Amino acid sequence: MKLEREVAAETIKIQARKVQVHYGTNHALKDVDVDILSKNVTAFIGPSGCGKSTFLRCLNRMNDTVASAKVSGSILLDGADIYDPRVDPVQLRAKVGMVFQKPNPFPKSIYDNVAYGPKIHGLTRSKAELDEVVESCLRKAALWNEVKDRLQSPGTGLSGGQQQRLCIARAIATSPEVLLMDEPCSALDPIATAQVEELIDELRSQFSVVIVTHSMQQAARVSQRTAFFHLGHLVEYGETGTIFTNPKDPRTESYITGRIG
Amino acid sequence: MKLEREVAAETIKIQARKVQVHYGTNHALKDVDVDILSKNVTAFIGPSGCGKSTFLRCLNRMNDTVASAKVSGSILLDGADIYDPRVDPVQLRAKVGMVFQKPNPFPKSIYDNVAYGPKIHGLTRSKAELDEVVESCLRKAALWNEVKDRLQSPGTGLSGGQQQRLCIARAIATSPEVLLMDEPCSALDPIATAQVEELIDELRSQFSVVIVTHSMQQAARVSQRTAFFHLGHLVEYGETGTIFTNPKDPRTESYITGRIG
Amino acid sequence: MSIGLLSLILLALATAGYLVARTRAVASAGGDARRLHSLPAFHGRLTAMSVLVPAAVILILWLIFEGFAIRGAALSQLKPSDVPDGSTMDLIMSDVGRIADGLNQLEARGTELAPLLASPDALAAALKDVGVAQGGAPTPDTILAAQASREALRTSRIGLSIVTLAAAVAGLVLVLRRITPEFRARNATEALSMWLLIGASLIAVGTTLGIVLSLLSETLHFFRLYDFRDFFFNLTWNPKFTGGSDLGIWPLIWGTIYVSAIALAVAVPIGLFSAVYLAEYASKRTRAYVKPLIEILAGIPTIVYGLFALVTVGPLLRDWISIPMGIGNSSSSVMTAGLVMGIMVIPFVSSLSDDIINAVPQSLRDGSLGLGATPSETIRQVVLPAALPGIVGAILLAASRAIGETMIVVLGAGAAAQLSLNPFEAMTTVTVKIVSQLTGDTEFNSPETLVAFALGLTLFTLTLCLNIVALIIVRKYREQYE
Amino acid sequence: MTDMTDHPLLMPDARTKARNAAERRFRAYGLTAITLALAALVWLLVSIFSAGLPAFKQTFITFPVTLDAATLDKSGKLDPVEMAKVTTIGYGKLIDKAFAAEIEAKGIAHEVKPKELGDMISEQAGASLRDMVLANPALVGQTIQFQALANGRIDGYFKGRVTMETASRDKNTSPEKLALADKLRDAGVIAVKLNPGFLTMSDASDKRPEAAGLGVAILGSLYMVVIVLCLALPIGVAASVYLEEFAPKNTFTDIIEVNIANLAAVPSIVYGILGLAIFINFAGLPQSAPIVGGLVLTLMTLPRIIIPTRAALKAVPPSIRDAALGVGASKLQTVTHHVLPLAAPGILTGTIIGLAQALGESAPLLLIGMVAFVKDFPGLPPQGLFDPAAALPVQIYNWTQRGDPGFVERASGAIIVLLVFLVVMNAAAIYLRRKYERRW
Amino acid sequence: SARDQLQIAGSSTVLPYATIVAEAFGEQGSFPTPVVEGGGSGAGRAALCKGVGEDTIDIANSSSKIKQSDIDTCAANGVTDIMEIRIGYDGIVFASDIAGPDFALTPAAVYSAIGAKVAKDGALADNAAKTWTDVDAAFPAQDILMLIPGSKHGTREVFDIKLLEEGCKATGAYDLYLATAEGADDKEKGANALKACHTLRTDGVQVEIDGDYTETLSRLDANKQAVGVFGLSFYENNTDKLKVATINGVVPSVETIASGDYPVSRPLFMYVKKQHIGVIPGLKEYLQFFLSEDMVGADGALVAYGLVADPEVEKVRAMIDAEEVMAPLQ
Ligand SMILES: Nc1ncnc2c1ncn2[C@@H]1O[C@H](COP(=O)(O)OP(=O)(O)OP(=O)(O)O)[C@@H](O)[C@H]1O
Ligand SMILES: Nc1ncnc2c1ncn2[C@@H]1O[C@H](COP(=O)(O)OP(=O)(O)OP(=O)(O)O)[C@@H](O)[C@H]1O
Ligand SMILES: [Mg+2]
Ligand SMILES: [Mg+2]
Repeated sequence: MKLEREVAAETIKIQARKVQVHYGTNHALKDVDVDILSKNVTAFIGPSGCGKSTFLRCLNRMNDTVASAKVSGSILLDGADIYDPRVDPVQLRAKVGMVFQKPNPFPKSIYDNVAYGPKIHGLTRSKAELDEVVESCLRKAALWNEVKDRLQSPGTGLSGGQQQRLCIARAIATSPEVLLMDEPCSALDPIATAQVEELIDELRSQFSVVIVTHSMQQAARVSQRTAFFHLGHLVEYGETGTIFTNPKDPRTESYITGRIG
Repeated sequence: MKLEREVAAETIKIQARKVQVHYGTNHALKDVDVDILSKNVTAFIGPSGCGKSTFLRCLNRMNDTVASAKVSGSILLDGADIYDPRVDPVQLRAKVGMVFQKPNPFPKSIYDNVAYGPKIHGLTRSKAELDEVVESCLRKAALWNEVKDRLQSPGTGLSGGQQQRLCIARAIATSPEVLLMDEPCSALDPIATAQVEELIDELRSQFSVVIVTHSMQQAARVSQRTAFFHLGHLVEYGETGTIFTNPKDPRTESYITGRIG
Repeated sequence: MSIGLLSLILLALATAGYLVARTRAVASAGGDARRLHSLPAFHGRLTAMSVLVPAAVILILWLIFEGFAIRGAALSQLKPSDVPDGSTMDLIMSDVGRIADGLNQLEARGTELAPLLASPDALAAALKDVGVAQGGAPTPDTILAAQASREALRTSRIGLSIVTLAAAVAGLVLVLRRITPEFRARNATEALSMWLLIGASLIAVGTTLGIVLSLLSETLHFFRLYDFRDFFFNLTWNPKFTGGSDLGIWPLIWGTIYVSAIALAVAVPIGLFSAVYLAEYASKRTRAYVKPLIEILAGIPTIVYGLFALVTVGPLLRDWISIPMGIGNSSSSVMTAGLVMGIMVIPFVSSLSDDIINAVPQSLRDGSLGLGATPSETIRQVVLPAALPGIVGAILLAASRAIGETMIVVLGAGAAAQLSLNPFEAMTTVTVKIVSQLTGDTEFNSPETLVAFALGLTLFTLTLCLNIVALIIVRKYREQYE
Repeated sequence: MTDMTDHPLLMPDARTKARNAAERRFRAYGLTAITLALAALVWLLVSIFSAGLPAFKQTFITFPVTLDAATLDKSGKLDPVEMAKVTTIGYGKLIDKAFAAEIEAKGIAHEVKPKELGDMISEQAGASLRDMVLANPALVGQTIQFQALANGRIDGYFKGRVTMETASRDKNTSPEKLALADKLRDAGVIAVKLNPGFLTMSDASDKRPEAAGLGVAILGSLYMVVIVLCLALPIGVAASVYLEEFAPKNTFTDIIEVNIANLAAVPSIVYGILGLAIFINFAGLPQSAPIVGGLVLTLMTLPRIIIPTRAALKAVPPSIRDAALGVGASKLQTVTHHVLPLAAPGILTGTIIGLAQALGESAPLLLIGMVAFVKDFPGLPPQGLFDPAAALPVQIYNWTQRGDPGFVERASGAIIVLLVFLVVMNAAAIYLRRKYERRW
Repeated sequence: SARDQLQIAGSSTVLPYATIVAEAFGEQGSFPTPVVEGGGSGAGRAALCKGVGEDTIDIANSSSKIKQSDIDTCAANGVTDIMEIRIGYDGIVFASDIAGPDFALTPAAVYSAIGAKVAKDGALADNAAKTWTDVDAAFPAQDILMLIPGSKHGTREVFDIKLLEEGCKATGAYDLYLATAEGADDKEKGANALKACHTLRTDGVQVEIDGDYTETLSRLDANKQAVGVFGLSFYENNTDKLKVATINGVVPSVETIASGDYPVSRPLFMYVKKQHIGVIPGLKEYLQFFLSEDMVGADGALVAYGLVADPEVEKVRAMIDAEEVMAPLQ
């Protein structure tokens, strides 16, 4: 990990130090230190229940909404502590967007789902511009063709995978600086997955993307860096290539080769 | 398809003919004919939004709960039409269990989530027996180790993948004759996935399992027969091996090789 | 057999049935309850219900209809000549009913009936003795009729006992005999329960019917005494004690709308904001205390609010607003009553909405917050639309309460019925006038009193329209979440 | 980290500032709303309690009374029938005499006319003493220490309602009597004490506000509320469950839905008209009886429970129903095991609010004869449900109409009792509601 | 089983007297305390006329004489024998805040204050008086605000007849109304003119009270310059807050009303279902008790409470003893 620190000096987007999360008495995340670089895709991998989502939710303070969650440690975004009382979580979340693990479209029309972010952030000036944004986001999320004839029907009436893509479209519509994606392709077929991966690659040119995935292949395909979590610990973090070909920690190796879960 | 019909004569568990589903004006499923064999794992594959979940929900009449859904055609379970007005959907669902695409644990304790089915069906005689059932189901669903210390905490406080496994445990606790699983491993890491696949294989010795998956590998690994859906049509259905190695329909081939989605 | 005893026997039968059916079900499955289609408890419940439900239905229907049969039996003993001038058959029949009642009581006391039956005078005295009043003196014919009705009643009750018990036993045996492991007791129980649920819903329909019917006949009576065109199109409400009143409904309807609108203008924002704050911002502890506290507002007797309006709010508004602004000098005003009523109905909006807001799944909030929406944006654009049906229901309840309120209006808004736009003038509402016209000193059969029924029916129709509109709005804007 | 103040995260742009301001305003509105509601509550409660607390205390005059056998038991046989012939007026004279004697014995000088001394004691005293003696005839011939209620004006004097100045204009009392009362208090004959009779005695006429109590009204309200709770809650929940979960969605059920909402808007007095028509005129139940009151209030409360219950049922996410149905639960099991518990907070809120209104409603009772002066206690249920009884709101309504100012204080006291009754009754509901509250 | 307590309903004016009697009656020990309801004279008479039998009431209290329509309803329902018992008179007084000035009212002053039109220079003109001084220079310079009984109150009838009509005639407005009144003959014209006299101003100088005297009292509290209408007994219980006005120079009191010097009073009645006498225990005894010396005698409880006893009470007692049924209305 020493290596990154040096390289990162100017491009660290998010710096997490000694992050701990407790859900009541359940110690879900233990002393996690991660640096997330800008214009990079970072993959979080690890067995189910190891704390990936928890950590992701720390990065844009979504854990604030879980009454039982207690977060400690420091997380800096562009050098500013996001848990500083002066920080406005709203502004933070506008910069750090999120796609949740369970698709949660609003019970509104498909159009309104995507238009919601741009509207509240005032990103568009006219209806036409908004229409454009909605269309381009839906296209990027590989959903446009399936829904273009039913933009006004409710987002909750979509299939599981469609909902997931709708949530991706909704998240990118606000053009966040960092996009956190919690298993964005879990309900997608290979083609749609490929399209979303393409999107992620495209986003990387400007933004940071953090993606949680259970598919090593996907992690290897899309990410530049990979973090491996296990039982609440960050076991290993580094260049994706290194992690997959030459893991330092025996646990990482066992996981990648499919021996621990 | 001719081939199966002959073989199946005595072991067809579910026979679907000309099943059509409309959601309002949206024609989601078009003339689907499928025979699901007993003691077999059948995989449904196809691009997102093609109607896999819809068809699955027809098989245990869960579509009854969607006000806008209209189902036509006939589905026979052990030769009896399940849409016959004399059929009790409750009994049907006790026989044909389901794991939903989006994990939906009850807002009750983990224990109660699993114990619910056995309780209402009177499957156990004593508390001790019930405890046993709960434990064995959680073990089979590869969740026991993670939750054994917190059986009384709410099922909604689990991670995404844990919830998914909880729902699997809940579904198998009622020992259904047919188990419908809608992407049961989408949120699971490879190890957990392997365990669930093992479970599926185990279940196959007695029951029928129908599994929806986006992973061709998984379909190939666990299923004996595979059905490929596309835009509401059942494009091809047959032995898994044949489908993956020697598909008849060009669409199937394109999908498997990753060209259409 | 008395009804009470009969009910006890039925209950006992049901309990026994429950227990027997349970054991039988288990036994039928060879002691292994798992082989049963339905849990043993369902077999028990089904048996108990099959004993009780049909028997209860028969019992109730029988009791309702037996009156007609008894009446028929008594009537057959009476001749048209038994009806004296100025009386009616109905009056004679009620005397007959009372004689029969008195005879029953006399019999219960152990009095020898035969001599009384022979002598109308002796019977009259004896009836007085047991506290049975008579419209007219008993005659041989009425005594005969009374005897006939007693006889009919006795027969009817014996029949009732036999039929209900037979039904109960039949239910018991039928179910017990059908108990096999395959027997779908659960489905049967649920089908029966469904009828009970339907019955419960029908009570609401029955209530409506009852209300409409009980208002309708007197309303028609009113319109025979008072031209309906004047009622609906006259713009003055000015009843007089001695008759010749103007009974135009518009000033009252206007007052009702005005007062309720002000009340809602107070209660909806306060209630909704409180609900939102409690559900979304307040800590659990705060919520646990504040919510019940606010609910006390709904439990304070309206007389307190009325006096609060009269003594505190009215003069305050008059001295600080209406007089300085030169828009009136009345301490009773629509504004006063509306404000105070608004306070009273706050909990209707706040508590009910709070529950519904709280029931909106957290994942929706997360979705919105995750996009960088502020909590208030999330609430306004995601949570409230999802909670809309409940909130509209709450507001409707609040409006209903406001429309139905009398004391606050009487004390706060005064009793002057007028069509005015100035909220600082006294006005009154339909409900207030229903109460005051119904309880005043004028005679009952005058238009001044009967107008209360017409007012009630009109109000009923108006609120019906309001509710239909509300339903349509909810249907249109509802956002159904998963 | 040293210089963070100009960091973009801490330097919100104009739009964010505006949005945050809107957020703060929104929150402030919420707080203001709650503060307003609570302020109104506090104001009302303070005024209720300050006016009503004195009702729980009462002025008593204690002095020895010799129960003269010659007047109370002329036959000398302690025959209850004979003894009952001595009316309260006879006892009243005895008390007046004893009171005068006590004043003399204590050597207290005063300017009250001897004939008017008795006016300082409540007219209730004779009745109380008579009840005491008839209950225990052995007392005859003894001298007992008798505690009599003081007349309402004397009581008002000690509570500050009556002053020397008002007394001078009042033909029901006089400054001399008040002066004597002062002296008697110094002598320990008169004292202001807690008055359990306020809760246990029955109503009294205009002549004796000091003796009026809430016993009959509390019992009547209790009977009615129990009836309402036992009928309205199950029926309301059953109807809501049917309409929301089972009924086909068609025009007919739409009509029922609108209809129920409309029932809530029917003025309560109309329910009185309905109750009179069906329960009294058709079913032949007695006037003024709690059973009729309870049934009428049940009909009135039903829509108030059904509307919130339906809303709460609607708010339960369908995925939970799917989950239960998916493991083979029947619809009814799904509803009873999963949906109802999740909807419980809403149902309980409906119950709390519905009962609050039912408990406080007097208009419908007007037409079924419960807005009445009822002196005798109703019996125990079930028979007692058919006896005449009053109700708390009715008692309050009656007392606020009485001419004697003493009743104003008692009405406020009754309001306190009503509120306490309400809180006690709803405590269980509030507790349960907290327990069932959860987010998902 | 038969009802053992009396049931009484009706006028809220009679209610306090009836409860005093009922309470004392119950304490005599021979009979249970009757249940006494208010609800208004009209409702009470309607309940009386519902029929005969223990499920109907025994006595209707009424602050106005029974109407023919009620008698017809009664007859139609079999209530053929009704006794009319006049129990005394209710004095109606005007009172204002204790701290305010004295009022010496006359019917003319009342009419001039709140009548819709007044005679002015020989013609009817809209009433423009704002303060009492405008009505008569002798009155205090205080805004006019009268709290009068609502149109459903029996008191209102008396108010209309004894004050408005008298005042209307005294000020000459009646003659002017009569001159323009429509009607077939003189009688009808006269009736219409009198009706016109009942018309009141609607600019807020008079407030109709739909509630009871406590409401009037509270309103007086909120509007110190108001003059309100009360029952005599209510006033006597609240002498610490109220100052009574004289009418035609007479101070209202039990004595002046009984003697007829004080003009505004009305008779109070009980209507008794004779068919219940001897059936419902204690009915006749209650009637006798009501009119006994203990109650309506000079030192009686009712008189002490403010009821003006009927000067012809002996006749009434005899009527009760004879169970005399009322004669048809003229
Ligand atoms: N409740 C609903 N109302 C309306 N349309 C629906 C509803 N559910 C599904 N659909 C539509 O029906 C079609 C088939 O949906 P279905 O859920 O069966 O897809 P799927 O094959 O399961 O896809 P996925 O892999 O994304 O879960 C889709 O176009 C979807 O939008
Ligand atoms: N709301 C909560 N309340 C209590 N415990 C929680 C909550 N959410 C998560 N946990 C627990 O915290 C731990 C980490 O959960 P997390 O959701 O971060 O796992 P994950 O790595 O995302 O797993 P998955 O791949 O299954 O989604 C788990 O043990 C989980 O049970
Ligand atoms: Mg996760
Ligand atoms: Mg699907």
